[in-house]
Amino acid sequence: MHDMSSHAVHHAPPTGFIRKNVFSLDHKVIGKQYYALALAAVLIGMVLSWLMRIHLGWSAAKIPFLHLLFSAGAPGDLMTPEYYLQLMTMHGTIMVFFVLTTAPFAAFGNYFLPIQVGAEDMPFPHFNMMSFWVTFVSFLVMVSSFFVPDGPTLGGWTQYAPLSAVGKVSGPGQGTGVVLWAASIAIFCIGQLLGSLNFITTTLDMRARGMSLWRLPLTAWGWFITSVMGLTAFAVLMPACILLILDHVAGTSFFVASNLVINDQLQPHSGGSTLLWQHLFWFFGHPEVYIAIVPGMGIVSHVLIANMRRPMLSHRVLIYSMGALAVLSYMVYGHHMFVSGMNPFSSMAFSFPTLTITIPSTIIVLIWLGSLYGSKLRINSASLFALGFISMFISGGVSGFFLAQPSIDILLHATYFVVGHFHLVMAVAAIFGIFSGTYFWFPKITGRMMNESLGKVHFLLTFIGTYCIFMPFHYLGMAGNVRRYQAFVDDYLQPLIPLHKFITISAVATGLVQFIFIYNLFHSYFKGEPAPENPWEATSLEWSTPSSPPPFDNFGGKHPVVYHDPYQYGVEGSTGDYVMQTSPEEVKSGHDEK
Amino acid sequence: MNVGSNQEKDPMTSRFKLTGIMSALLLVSVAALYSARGASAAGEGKITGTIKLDGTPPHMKPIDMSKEPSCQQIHAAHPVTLENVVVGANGGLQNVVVYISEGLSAGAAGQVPSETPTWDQKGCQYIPHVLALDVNQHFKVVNSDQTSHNIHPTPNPAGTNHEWNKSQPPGAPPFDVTWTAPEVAVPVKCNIHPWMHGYMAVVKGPSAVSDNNGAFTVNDVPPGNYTVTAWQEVYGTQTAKVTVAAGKPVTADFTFKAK
Amino acid sequence: MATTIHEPPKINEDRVPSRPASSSGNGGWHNLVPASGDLRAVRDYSPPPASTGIWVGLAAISMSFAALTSALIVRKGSSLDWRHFTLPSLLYLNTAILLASSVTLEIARRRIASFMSGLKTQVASPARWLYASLGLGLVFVVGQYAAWQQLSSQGLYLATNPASSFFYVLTAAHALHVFGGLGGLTLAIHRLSRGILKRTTLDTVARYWHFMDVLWIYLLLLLWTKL
Amino acid sequence: MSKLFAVVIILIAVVSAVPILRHTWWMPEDISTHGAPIDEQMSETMAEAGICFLASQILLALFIWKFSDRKPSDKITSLPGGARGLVIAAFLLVGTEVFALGLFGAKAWASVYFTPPAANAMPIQVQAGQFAFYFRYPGSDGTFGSLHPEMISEANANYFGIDQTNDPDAKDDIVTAEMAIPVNREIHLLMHAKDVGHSFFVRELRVQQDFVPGLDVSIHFTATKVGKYEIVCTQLCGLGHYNMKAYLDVMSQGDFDAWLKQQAAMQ
Repeated sequence: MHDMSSHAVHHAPPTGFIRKNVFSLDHKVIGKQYYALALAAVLIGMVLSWLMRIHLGWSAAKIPFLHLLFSAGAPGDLMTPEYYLQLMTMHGTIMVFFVLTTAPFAAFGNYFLPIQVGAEDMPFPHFNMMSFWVTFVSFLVMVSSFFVPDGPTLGGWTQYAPLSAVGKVSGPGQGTGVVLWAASIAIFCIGQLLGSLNFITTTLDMRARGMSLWRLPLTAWGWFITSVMGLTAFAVLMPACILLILDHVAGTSFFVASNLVINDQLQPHSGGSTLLWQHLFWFFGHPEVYIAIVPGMGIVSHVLIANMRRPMLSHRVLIYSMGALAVLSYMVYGHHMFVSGMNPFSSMAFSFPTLTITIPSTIIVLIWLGSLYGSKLRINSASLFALGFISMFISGGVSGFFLAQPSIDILLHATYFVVGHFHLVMAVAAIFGIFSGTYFWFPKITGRMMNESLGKVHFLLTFIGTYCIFMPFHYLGMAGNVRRYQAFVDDYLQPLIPLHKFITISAVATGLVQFIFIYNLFHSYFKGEPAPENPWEATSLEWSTPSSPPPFDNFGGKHPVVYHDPYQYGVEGSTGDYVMQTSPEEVKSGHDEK
Repeated sequence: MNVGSNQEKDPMTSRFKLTGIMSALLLVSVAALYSARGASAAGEGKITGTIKLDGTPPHMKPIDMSKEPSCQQIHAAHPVTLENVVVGANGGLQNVVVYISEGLSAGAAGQVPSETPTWDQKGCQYIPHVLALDVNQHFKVVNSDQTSHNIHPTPNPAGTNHEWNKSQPPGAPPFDVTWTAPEVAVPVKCNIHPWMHGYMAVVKGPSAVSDNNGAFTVNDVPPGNYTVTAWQEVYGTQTAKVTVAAGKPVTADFTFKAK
Repeated sequence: MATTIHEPPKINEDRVPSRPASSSGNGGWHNLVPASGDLRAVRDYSPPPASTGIWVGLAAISMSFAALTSALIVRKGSSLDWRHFTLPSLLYLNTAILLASSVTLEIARRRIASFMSGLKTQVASPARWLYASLGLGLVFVVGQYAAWQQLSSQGLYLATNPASSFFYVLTAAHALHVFGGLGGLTLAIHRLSRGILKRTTLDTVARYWHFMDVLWIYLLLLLWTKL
Repeated sequence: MSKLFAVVIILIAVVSAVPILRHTWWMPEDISTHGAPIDEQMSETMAEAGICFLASQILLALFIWKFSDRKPSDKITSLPGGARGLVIAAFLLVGTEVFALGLFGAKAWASVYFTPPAANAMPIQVQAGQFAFYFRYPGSDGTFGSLHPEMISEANANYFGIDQTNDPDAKDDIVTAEMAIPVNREIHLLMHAKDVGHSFFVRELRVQQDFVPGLDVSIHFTATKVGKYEIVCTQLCGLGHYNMKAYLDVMSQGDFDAWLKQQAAMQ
């Protein structure tokens, strides 16, 4: 008997290289593939940001070999305005979609969700494999736009219409470039929908005996909540992209208004709604922010608990708060459009739920801090990055107070203040989550330890560098420095250029520091010292697998049975200071919340 | 860079390569022969003349460049106006393109001048305002300003010339550009400085643009009977029939009526 | 990387008593194992993932069409260029055909179900009914195409007018999803012929197919009221 | 390591607060009549956000300092009050705080957007296009000529597409590249987008509003200080976005009248 519902149990381990490592059905391999994709993407994105930063600091400077990357965009190695915007657009798109969405959610989620719920695999391995390869194709399509005559689109990752919808007359890259962009994103949505489908069903139906929903570790909850958000958000973005493509290639007018005159040419479109794209995009766009950050919250909590040797003050309150974030994220997207010409009443209406988001966020932070109190904190690369995440999340969070208010948004909208805000709270925080997870799970994934001292150096430099880059962004914003400018020609921006130079230097330095991590990753991968069975003395199911990395079916044919809440640490009267979820041992003073 | 001619290559090029080379050689030799013969015939003829505007020229609005201070300073002394109709002393009409529209032999039409004219962007203006070019003639696009300009020619979409749009930051090397098909005239704009506007007139064979007295001289015209066309961006075209004899110039004057 | 060789899963059923072989998930909603470790106290059931997964998938599809619907409403509200047109009458025939296909599918499903649950000893040619649904489904798609022809013969193309744009987009999106359903039906028929069809598969396909009806009815009402 | 980390956190928190307190980089002085509540709101928010930021960063640092690398013999203790206490605190403190912010913010917003322009407000039309602003004054008849998009021709300096030969209303319309306004006179700014999305941002005026292609929006404001200010575009509109700007010249009524006369002569 063989059908969808029983793949997970019955699909046999692959023989042969291709089925094992390339077109593999094994969620662990797929997870690693996602991680590799994210790694490649983040390196590209980082190089792009370097080029942008160098140009912003020294806009008249020639950047050697720039013309090799994109000859049309860099006559004499000087960056043209359109080329800057194209780099900016690709930086944003690649980072948001192919790094912040894939790494914490698709990569770690794929690898550890099935293990943490005690399953052999995801219920629909074929969908899972498709989800990765579809994402991979969409990445290729996105990168390919660098090699079309006019280069990639310059419309920014938000791709506002009508600039994105009227075609090449509105600027270089606005023809083929936009179509490739929209196609790539639409494909990406399919991949993530397939992934979310798997994540949700895994969480609901694949749990081991005894693994009730409340006994899921916080990571699993993070991924579950994220997949629910992804399912709805990406399902909205995909049709939007298709409509955008139609405006381009089929001459429809969904987003393009009547009587637009570009370059002295009256455009053929008529009657389209400019704000429609913004509504559709931000209905996806805001949840997307939480899709990037909630898995990080899960990972950070998971890592911290193991290193605090105590559970969080409340398991459930954290879960409720993450859930609240997810629900609210759909009610607040309008705060991206306060000055967009949307009805000012709706601006006010969107302002309050946005401010409300502060409450669950604050609760999460307070629980983290409160749980630190009186704990036995172990300092290692993983816990350091987790703590760094908290610091970043706080810093990025408080600047949200400003942007949540339409009146202040009049001053700060579309300035570097916004750039600083979302880089701290979403981008860097999420990446700290990825680092934390990498240092924490590397032994499980590879069977080897990463180098701790390198990890600590990497952390400290990255932590300081990150603040050097993104704190000044807020000051620039206060002074009214508009974002998405390729050079600063306005008189009032001249005094700010030294600050830009400082940011550029910090950015390049911090970027270089990341190669310590890359080295550590690959060196430990091949030469790292073998990992003990449970290096962090952690309790959740991924540490109950018979080997590291886990065997093909994760538990070597056994079916784990779960007896406890995920985080039985600091348990008195038990043999160690912790009790595994799978150990039938009686727990006197557990932190079980029944 | 050859922005003008990035069309699809014929997939079967390779098969016809040899023929291509042969015919190319043939053409070249014919051309060489022809020019040799022309040279032996004591030089070629030329068409000269003046172009006048009949009536009062329209008011040319002044251009406010306050958006681009670096350019505004350049013109601080005498502010610039539009250049759609530029009338010089005694009603001479400037920026009129004069070219041979009929009667040119294939050989003469096929010749591409070796000199590469310059299309300069200076003080946020195009210099010259109108540039006459031969098909496939190389010309340079130069940015002499302290600011970036984007060069955005929009030829007739029905034709074979391709629209392009490309920025040139200050200090960037000149662009080397050609147009592949005749078109009178391709409008050129800079979107960063919307007032910047000019024309590139792409023709086969010899041509000229009238100076600030309305005078022009079309050189290197082989003897023969021709139809000469004068094109002005506002008043359109006028034609005249001329017969060019070897060695001596023939005059063709045009007068446009002010609307 | 592989520091251990992947070994095939040894599913030893007697190590996990009372575990339905058909269902992969053995977690479920309320199956806390008491700390005493008394496994007999465990209510051990979870639905086969396919029957949950299909609802998740349908949720995603509904979300997409909800997005298109809101796009339609916003676009219509904001525009002066919206020209109404009457839907091709063929659509109503297509609707009937699609509904009929659901009926035949349901007949097939019931027969197979009763056979599998042992109520019947032999099942009366369910394959025929499945083929019927498949055929009707194909007829529906062809019918939709014919409807497009009718529309374009009136000079209403994709880009003619926002109304026609939305008509083509919505019907095309629905047709694509119907193709998915046809694929599912073919799979079911194939498995049935080889005698390896499982109820979960058939139920999943059936749910998806019936949802296509519901979705179509909804779209028809939407187009009928808005266009 | 942990002690070092704690110190670093505190250092960063304090150092990054300094430029804020010293207003090293800060918004320019407000020259509008409606800006005061916005600035008020800004400093309120800055105070509260600043306190939250410093408090939580320092708390984090202290906990890291105190509770890391403890002896095995040490006992794990829990925060008095536990999660319940924290949740209540979050709701009471942060909840009330942000809602207070929200309410006052809403008031500031309303003062800008929910007040109609005065009857005698001076109408000026601004058109945003790739990549420049152009302004139109109705002239002596006080009415704008109607727009004919097909007539737009930057080559002929007809940036708005007005028909000055046939349209009587358009005859005396004055089109300029700079925006001059009389001081202490309310301006009713009619915003029209020629091609794609743009935005109208004047820091000193505390005004930022997007242009919506196909939908003309309008704002109104009063400038209280004579001077020259920059109008910049804040909505990504293409390759020239960074250089899409114009000057706002706030003049005395007399200077303004003279300027307008001079502009009219140049049409």
